[in-house]
Amino acid sequence: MILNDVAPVWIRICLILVLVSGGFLLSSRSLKNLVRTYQFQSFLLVLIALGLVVLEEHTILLLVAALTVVSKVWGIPACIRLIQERIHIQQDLKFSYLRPPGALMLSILIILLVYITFAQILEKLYAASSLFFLGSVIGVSLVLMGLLAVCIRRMAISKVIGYLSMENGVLAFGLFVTELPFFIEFVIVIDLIILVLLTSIMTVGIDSSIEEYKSRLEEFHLLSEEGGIA
Amino acid sequence: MIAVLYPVVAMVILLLQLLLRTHRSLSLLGVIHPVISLIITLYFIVSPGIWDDSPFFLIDHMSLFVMLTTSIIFAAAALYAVGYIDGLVRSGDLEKRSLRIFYFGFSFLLAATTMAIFTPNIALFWICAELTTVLSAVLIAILALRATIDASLKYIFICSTSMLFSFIGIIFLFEAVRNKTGVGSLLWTEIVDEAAGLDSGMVFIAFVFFFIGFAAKSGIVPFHTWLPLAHAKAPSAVSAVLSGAILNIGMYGILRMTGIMKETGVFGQVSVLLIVFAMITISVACLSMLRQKKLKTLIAFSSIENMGFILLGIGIGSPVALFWALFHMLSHSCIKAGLFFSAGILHRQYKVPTRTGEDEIGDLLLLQPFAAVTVMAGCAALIGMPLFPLFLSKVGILLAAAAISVWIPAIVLLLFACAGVALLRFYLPVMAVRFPAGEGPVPYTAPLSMKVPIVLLLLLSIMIGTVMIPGEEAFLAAAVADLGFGVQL
Amino acid sequence: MIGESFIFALLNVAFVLVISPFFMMVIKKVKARVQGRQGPHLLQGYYNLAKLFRKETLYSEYAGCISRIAPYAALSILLVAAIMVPLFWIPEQELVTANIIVFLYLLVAGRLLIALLGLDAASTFGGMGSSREMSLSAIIEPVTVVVFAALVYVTGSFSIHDIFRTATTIFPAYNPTVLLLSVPLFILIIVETGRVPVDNPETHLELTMVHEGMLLDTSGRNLALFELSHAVKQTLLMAILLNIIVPAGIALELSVGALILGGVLFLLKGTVLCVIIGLFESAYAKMRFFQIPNLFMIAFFFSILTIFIEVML
Amino acid sequence: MSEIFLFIVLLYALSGVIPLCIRKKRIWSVSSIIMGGGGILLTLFSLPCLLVSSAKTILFQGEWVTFPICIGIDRLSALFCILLGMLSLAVALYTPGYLDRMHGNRRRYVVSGFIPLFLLSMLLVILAGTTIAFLVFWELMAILSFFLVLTEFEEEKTRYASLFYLAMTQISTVFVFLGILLMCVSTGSWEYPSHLSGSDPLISLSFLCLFFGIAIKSGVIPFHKWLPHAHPAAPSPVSALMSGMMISTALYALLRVVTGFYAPNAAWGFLILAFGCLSAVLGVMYALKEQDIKGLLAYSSIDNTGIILIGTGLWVLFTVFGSPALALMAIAGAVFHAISHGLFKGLLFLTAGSVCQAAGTRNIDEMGGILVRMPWTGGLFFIGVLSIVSIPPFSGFIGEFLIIMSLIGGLSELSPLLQIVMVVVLSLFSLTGALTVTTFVKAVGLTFLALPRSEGAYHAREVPWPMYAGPAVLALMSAGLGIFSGQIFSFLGYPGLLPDLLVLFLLLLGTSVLVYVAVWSYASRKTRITRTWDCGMRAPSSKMEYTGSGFTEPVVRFFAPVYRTRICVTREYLDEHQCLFRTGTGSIHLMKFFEECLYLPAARRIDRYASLVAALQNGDIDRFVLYVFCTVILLILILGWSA
Repeated sequence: MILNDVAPVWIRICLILVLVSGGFLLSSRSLKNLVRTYQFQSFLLVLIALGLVVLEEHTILLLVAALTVVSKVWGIPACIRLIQERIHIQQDLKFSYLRPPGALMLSILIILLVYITFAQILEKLYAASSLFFLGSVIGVSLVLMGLLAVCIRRMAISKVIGYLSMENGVLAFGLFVTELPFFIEFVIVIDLIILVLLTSIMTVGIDSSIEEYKSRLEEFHLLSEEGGIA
Repeated sequence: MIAVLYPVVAMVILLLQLLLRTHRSLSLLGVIHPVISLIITLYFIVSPGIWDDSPFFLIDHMSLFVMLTTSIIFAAAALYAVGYIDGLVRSGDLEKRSLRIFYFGFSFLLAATTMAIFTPNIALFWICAELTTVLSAVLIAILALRATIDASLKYIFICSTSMLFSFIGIIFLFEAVRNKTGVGSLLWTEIVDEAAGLDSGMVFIAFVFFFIGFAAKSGIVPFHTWLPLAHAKAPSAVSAVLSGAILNIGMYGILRMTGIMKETGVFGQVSVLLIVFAMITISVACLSMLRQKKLKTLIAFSSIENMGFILLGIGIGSPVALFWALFHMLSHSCIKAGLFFSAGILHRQYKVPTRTGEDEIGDLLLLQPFAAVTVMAGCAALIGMPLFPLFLSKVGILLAAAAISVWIPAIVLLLFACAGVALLRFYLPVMAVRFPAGEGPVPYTAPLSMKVPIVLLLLLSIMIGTVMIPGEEAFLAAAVADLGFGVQL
Repeated sequence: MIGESFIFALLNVAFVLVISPFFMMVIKKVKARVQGRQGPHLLQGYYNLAKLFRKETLYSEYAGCISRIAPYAALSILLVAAIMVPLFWIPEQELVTANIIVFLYLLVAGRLLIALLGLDAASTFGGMGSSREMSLSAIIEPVTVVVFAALVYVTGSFSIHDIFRTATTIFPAYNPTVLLLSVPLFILIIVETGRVPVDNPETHLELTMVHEGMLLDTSGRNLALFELSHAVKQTLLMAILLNIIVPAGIALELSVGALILGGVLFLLKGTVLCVIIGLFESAYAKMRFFQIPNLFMIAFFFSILTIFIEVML
Repeated sequence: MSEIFLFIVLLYALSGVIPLCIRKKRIWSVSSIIMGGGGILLTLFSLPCLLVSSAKTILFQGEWVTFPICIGIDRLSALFCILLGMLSLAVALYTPGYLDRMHGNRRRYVVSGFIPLFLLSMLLVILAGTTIAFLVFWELMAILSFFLVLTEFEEEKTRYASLFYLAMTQISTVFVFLGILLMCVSTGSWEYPSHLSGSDPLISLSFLCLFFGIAIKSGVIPFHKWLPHAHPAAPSPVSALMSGMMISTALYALLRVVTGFYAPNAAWGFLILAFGCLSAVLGVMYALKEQDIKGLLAYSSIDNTGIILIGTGLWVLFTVFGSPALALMAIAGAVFHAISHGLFKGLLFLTAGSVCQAAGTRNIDEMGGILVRMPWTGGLFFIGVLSIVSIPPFSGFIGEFLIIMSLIGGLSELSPLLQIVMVVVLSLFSLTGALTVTTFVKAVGLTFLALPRSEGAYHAREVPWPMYAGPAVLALMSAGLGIFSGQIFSFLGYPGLLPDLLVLFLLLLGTSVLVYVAVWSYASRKTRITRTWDCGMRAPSSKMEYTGSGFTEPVVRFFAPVYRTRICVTREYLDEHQCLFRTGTGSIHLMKFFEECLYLPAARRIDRYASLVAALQNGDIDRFVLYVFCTVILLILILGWSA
């Protein structure tokens, strides 16, 4: 029974931590740390799922937690590490449009914006303290922060991590809609496929961000535009 | 249970494609699959009595209509691919081992598209739509050139990130339904039934988020950025499918969602939102067209323009406008696919890469009279000349728009004029370029299988542009009614 | 009635043909007198024509059929125009329409033929003449039309016959508009007949000639025809001015006495006008070609003024 | 009735399809015979409609996809149908010969196939009975003529012309389309409305849209600029059709719209009148300066459009201010002039086309002496000129005459303000007439008379007989229409509008004969052909003749404000300090005011916006994601704001 009282607090703490990890994803410059943060974020989602199991007794959430552990805490990070080793890059120092401090400020604004917006729309239906409301705010904020990461990070590999974190945001939101998770898992599987595809394409020769890779090719006169009418 | 044939056929074809080895058999399977789909679809269309027999499929006028468009385009593209891919392989552009990936991907793409159209579940629909992104990305990158991989990566990044928002939208919708009835639902039909009393705030959030993803899928500005790259870099058979079928999936999603919105209290806002996006899309696309130097990029921008126009029809939301929006969808697919096919022939003729990256077309009427004429006809069709169907939908949608505001048709027409000028401004100088004697490329003779689909599609579009096929009007009207937009025309 | 019209046409045309050379000579005589010369005999015009008709006709070897046709056509057009403008007798019925617009356009037709003739012989002077002639006519045309429009407006009729008939009923002194109209009409005569200050019919100087430039390559009977048509045109325009300002004496019905009276009076009036024209010519120097529009503007101003005055009164 | 009509349509369609499908040598002769037959049949078919009935006869009614299509003929459309029939006949006679001498193989089939289709589209525009049908055929007409202009696409000038044409056509379409949409919105049907009036702004707006759309198509200044580019660029039979028929079709549309669709409104009358005056005066002024003979004719079409517009505008004003007699006169003048302009402009373009083909140039300054070499063609051209400069018994005179009469008549019937307008219009109108004469003296004189000024002109030979038989039909029509105009008008039920020009014509003929006989019998018959006046030169050459620019120089000086010139100088120096002058060029260009100050700047501005917009697509994925990001944030803001 204590668990029942602890669980909401537990979930809240985890949600806040998810946001913090999102911020970290925006600002970290070491690729290794990025992957670790992502791992940590996914782990937090597992914890949230467990908390929800206690609270709402949906056993299917256990399945979700297990799948998350397998894919996100272990599988994908391992895969990314593999690629990282191949391309011999440890640091991601290049940003476009915004430097990390600015991005962090912006993400605070984003959270505020999402909070205010959702509060206005959802206040009639949910108490401000309801988990669904919190989940939606934090989930959408995380998605937006992930998008911001995709936008400002120039290396493709960091972009991928940004994308993955967006997905975590969707999952975080989805966890609170108790009947959905089964589909959410499907989503993950699909996006895993995308990821595999992405990485396999990228290993064709990518070792830096997409735009740079083009210019580098040009530098070595390797670029053979297929030209023609296209 | 005839609908089960779709997945069954797909399975069989996919399996066979894994097993069979020869190029010929692969391409044959590639043609058979869409043709069978087309036949099944036609069978469904003529026998409305059996629609309800298939429990796991959402079969109504709307989905059948989109499926019809899709299978026509796929069938034409598969036929075209027979000659086209063969040429690519012979010239060494496409590696032999990629062949299987191509055909497998192609059939799988059709299967995914079919499932997306017929699934009754929104989340499944979303997943299938995502699958089509992945599969078409594979097809875009099939030539394994840097530029194509680059384009395909951008496609995936933009589409997938945007599609995640759609999923948030779906979750909101689910929650909204649950809020009303206590039990959440993801079935299109059930949501439409429950739509009337849903909380307007929630529903609007759901719509906006849902729209983001599917707008990206159908190339609505500002989510369109992947489209000119992907469509231009892809092999022409794939470009045609992308423009003619995959973009429609995005529109299909928006259509169904707008149908749900019609029942709720927020349709006014939705309508404004859609019209604003449509106008932005048309403006950006038409103006961008003026500056394009490559044929396929130009055609790709024109796809954006037309998607914007369909969106305008949806945004207006009157039955007439929706009727013509659907009509526009079908006709645009046919014309655009034909145009990409013709561009493909030109591409095969003038594939010599140049340092400048500019097109180097010359002796057009001497070397490729067929392609030259069909490109011209396609351009005329895109400009919206009478006898071609786009003219009709232009009249229909703009008439509905004029009832809302005079400015909409005025601006749209001016922009269309820009687009028309852009097409010809590109094409006229190209027509007249002459190579110095003896320096021109070797004439490329397009095989019959590449020419037939072009002619067929052009004929088809002229047919739907000049006569109402018996039952067509009623069918389209019923499709509009399926969406929840009343029946009066 | 038709018979009467025929008689009128024959009489009028014959009269015009007969008196036109005379008027030309009167002007020449006046100018010569003013310059202190004796001047030609008053019948010299007839002698000239007779001489020219007897002479051999030369055609340029480059000239085409225009040179052959134009002289006859020009004269016939003016003769038809002459049927429209009654000099001394206004018949009951018009044989051919006397519409003032038709009359104007007939004059244009004559001008077109002469201008083409100037170009036909492939000589530089011809081209120059026709270029100048057409340019001048381009800017005088609005003036002409507005003058005649004012005339129509004042008299309320399009037919020249009716205009004249109305003119007999109003006494010009009481009608300032008619007097005002006489100024532009007079300028019109000056311009249309190529008089100083617009053109100088006496000289064949490259710098000044307009009308003569076009006729430089014609000779013999062709030249005679052109001289005659030029004279006829002048007489017709003079008749319009005269019969509006001083309509006195013009016969309104067919009787020998009235006709004779009308003819004699017209001869007198015409002579006086010719004297005035001669004096006017002598008083002015030839204008620079590009200054001529100023003169036209005066005419334009007066004709528009006429209309406005008529509106206001 | 409708069977005959369908048969005519079939004939036209057949003659269009035959050369497109069958690639046999000289197949265009067959196609032309069918087309000529169609033309004759069409004329015979429309004649009873013109003479007998004034009510509308429905020829065909049906649905095209979901839109109602109705085809019907009434008096106004019958009139234009006859014009179309006659032009078809003339062009059918003319085209095979022209195509035989044209270079390029495939395009000849295309041209001969598209001409009947183009004619058919115009026929259907004229007969259309619903706005949507009108729009459809209007568009078809535009696209077909575009392809015909494009015939000689290898030439830079032609491509420029056709692109210009396409752009203007598109804009015209925008307006017509919009006008028809608005009309449909305000009346709720696709039927031709009748005498719409009311304070609904939609109605005024739809009128303005239709007016501007049609004005662009008929070459009204300042929307004219495509016309002098496109008309000369097309092959001559096509130019003849474009200038003779397409403009007439547009004017038919204008007449239909102004007189039928809307109740007259004074403001619109002034608008039409203003555009008419502008077009008439500037059109002829540009024509005067043009050195390309087909360009000159094209500009003169603009001028004639202006005249017809003036007539139409006057009709509106007179109707509004209550002078029905004058209104009738003005509109009769406008309609008659539209028809006769179609005839004589077709004639002029066809004959000019023969000349251009024979001399191998379109530049007036390189021609000369053509009349001796091509007497038939030259003679027919001369008849066309007599008509266009409105010499009395010819048809061009009638329209101008009626309009001038109504203008002068208006002086005495209207209020002072309107009188001032009338005076201004009258003087501009007569200026136009006079300048037209000057223009065509230049065109005839420098092209046909005197010595040839180039090798091509020297070797020009008369064309085969069908190529002047075609124009001869038009010449006959054009003269006959004028001579019998009084009778025609009274037959149509408007007696007394016109003086009897038949008498005038007979008198002219009689007098000429009399004068000739008199001179022949009494004067000396001695004639010598010699060198008349050679300025002391031994061998006067064609270089001494007046050139086109020399001929028009005085007018250019008189109207200096209209003809703005620009002096271009280039210098080359031997050293880099630019001290030692090596060579250079100097040239004076006539400024193309509308092109340089209106169209090109506008196009450049659009292009600039376009490149700004196109720069959005810069290929950088970060930027692309940024768009998505910003849009999402924006949408969330909107969500919050709208809640």
